[in-house]
Amino acid sequence: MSNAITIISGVFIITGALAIIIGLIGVFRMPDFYTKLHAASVIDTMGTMLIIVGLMLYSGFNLVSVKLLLIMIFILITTPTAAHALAKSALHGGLEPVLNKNKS
Amino acid sequence: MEHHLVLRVVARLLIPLIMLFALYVQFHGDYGPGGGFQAGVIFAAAFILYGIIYGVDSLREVVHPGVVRSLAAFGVLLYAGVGVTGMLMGGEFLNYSVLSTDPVAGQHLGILLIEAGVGITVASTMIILFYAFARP
Amino acid sequence: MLDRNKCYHIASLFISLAILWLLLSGHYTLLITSLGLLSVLFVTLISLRMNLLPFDQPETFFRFMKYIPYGFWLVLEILKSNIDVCKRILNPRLPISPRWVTIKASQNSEFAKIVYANSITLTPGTISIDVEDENIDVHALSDIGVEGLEAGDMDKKVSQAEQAYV
Amino acid sequence: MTVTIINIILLCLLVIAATAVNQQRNLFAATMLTGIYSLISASLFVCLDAVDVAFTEAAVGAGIATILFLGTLALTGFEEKTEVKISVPGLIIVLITGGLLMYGIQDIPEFGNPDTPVQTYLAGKYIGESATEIGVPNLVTSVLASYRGYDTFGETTVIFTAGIGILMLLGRGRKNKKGLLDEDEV
Amino acid sequence: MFEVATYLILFAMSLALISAIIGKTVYEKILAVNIFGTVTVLFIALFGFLTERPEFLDIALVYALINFIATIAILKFFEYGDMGRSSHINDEADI
Repeated sequence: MSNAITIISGVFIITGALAIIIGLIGVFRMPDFYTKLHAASVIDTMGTMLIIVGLMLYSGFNLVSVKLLLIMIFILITTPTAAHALAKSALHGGLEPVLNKNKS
Repeated sequence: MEHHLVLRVVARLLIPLIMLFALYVQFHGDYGPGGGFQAGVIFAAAFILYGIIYGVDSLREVVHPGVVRSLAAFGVLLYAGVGVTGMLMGGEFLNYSVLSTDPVAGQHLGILLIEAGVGITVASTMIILFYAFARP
Repeated sequence: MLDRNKCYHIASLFISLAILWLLLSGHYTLLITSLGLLSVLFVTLISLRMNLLPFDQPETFFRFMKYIPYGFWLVLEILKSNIDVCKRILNPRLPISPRWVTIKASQNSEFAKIVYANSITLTPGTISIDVEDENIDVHALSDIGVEGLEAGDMDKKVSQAEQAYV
Repeated sequence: MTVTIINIILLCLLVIAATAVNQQRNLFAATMLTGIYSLISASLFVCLDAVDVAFTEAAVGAGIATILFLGTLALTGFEEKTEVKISVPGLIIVLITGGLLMYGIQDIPEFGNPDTPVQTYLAGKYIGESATEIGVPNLVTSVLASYRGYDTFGETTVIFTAGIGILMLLGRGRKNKKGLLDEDEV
Repeated sequence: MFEVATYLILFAMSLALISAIIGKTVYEKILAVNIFGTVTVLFIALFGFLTERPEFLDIALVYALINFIATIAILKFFEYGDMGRSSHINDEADI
């Protein structure tokens, strides 16, 4: 039983770490700043959520996993706010977005 | 930052949390990582966030610069005062064992008080620095 | 001097902070708990002095609680769009078509509007850039994200959560 | 073993970040890279088990230091003005000092060696007696606040003095746009 | 399993550092710092479990809260040129 939970949490954590790397590949590949922000939000949501949930599964139900939950909530509150402020400030700073460059 | 509605609302949520977390760090320095210095810095960070988002003038209305300066001095005074109290009660300077009948309880009390002194001084100094650097 | 609404706000903040302290602390001795009570009181007083409580909002006890069911729905939504964005990133042709749209936010309170705007940002593929009275400017990575927003599911869910009565 | 490899990777990242900070001409970008530097060094302190130091680095490096750098930039300017020239005597001095330091490293005991003077002289006493004498679980706190109370008192005074110094340099007598003196003329 | 994840995260940290160095505009650099902050929080949390000392989580919590402040300070500074501007001085319409 506990072995199964360890395996599941391992899958979660490693998928999360892979999601972070995919997000960073996206940051390198995307053509302009605003599209880079989309790639970065993969890191902030999927990476964070998967890794923290994996760690919570591993540690079980105690104060440690409450702290992990708090970390996740704080990250999920602050990072979109920072991304929003960043995008808004870039727009006001005169950074034009590239629109509809290559149609899918 | 005044027209950043999102920032203002999120700051409103976060500032009490940061302050409470700073106080948690302050009082749990005995058990885990942390202590007066770290707590003071985090506490000041909450005030600085307020100053950044609502403006330094609003921060001045919350804490008057004179009060901050007095508090910075008060922290050092508290630290030294604990030491001198130890001297008056028959020990050496900064020997907390004499503060209470039980040496271990005395040590605990002394550490709590001087950590509070460090925290107050550090937090006030950081806010003073912010006042000095951020032009109105 | 203190009307009912203000009392609700203050009590709500106080209780939330107290719960947070108990969750963080893990040491429930008399000394630490009483210091915690003092800390919570102190933080509440400073928050009042900083005017952080939204007294103009006719909100109730624990306005966060109402958004918890919405949170679970949002997590599913985030996972779905994450998979979409990951596929686009890993596709060698990089099939993106960045777009710029303005959508309506039908929420009443500031807080609900912020929840909506942040949910948009949190969902990969869409970023809210400007929040003005009722409009939210959104930068979207692809047409799918735009269609999802214009269908208005998320908007409806946030409004429902806002109107929910706890 | 894993921890050692992680330490080495983090140290390499630290060197890269430091070099990048050095190369930046735009001071804004340098400030941001300094933020990254502090994040890496906090991770490194965590790996070295220096949790309290990591905590300080986390609190100071991530938030306050960046803000103070920005405040300084507001008073000075965004671009580095002086041209960087390689001065030969300076280079020679740096090389000699570096060589001497590398020579000195030979005498430093191995990492984690328990027989060094530092470990045998007072540390044993602190570790052995802290629990009964002070009764505080976190050893760092008992050393910092009780055994080495004088040092911490000195540090607190230093911070206070630094605050006073900044106040004397920057805080007083600045006039705002309306020509009125600031409120903090108290 | 924690080892593998930690190595992957270290790789991600190096990628984020590279993107901070080569980023063309200031905004791209700020974005890279933000990513680096998130990744560091996750690294510290993971490392605590790797060495079986989860009390490291307090540090991760501090980062999760404090990293935000630096970003906001940089943005405010970049937009206005100083950090202390308040609503009494500029008459921006308050929403």
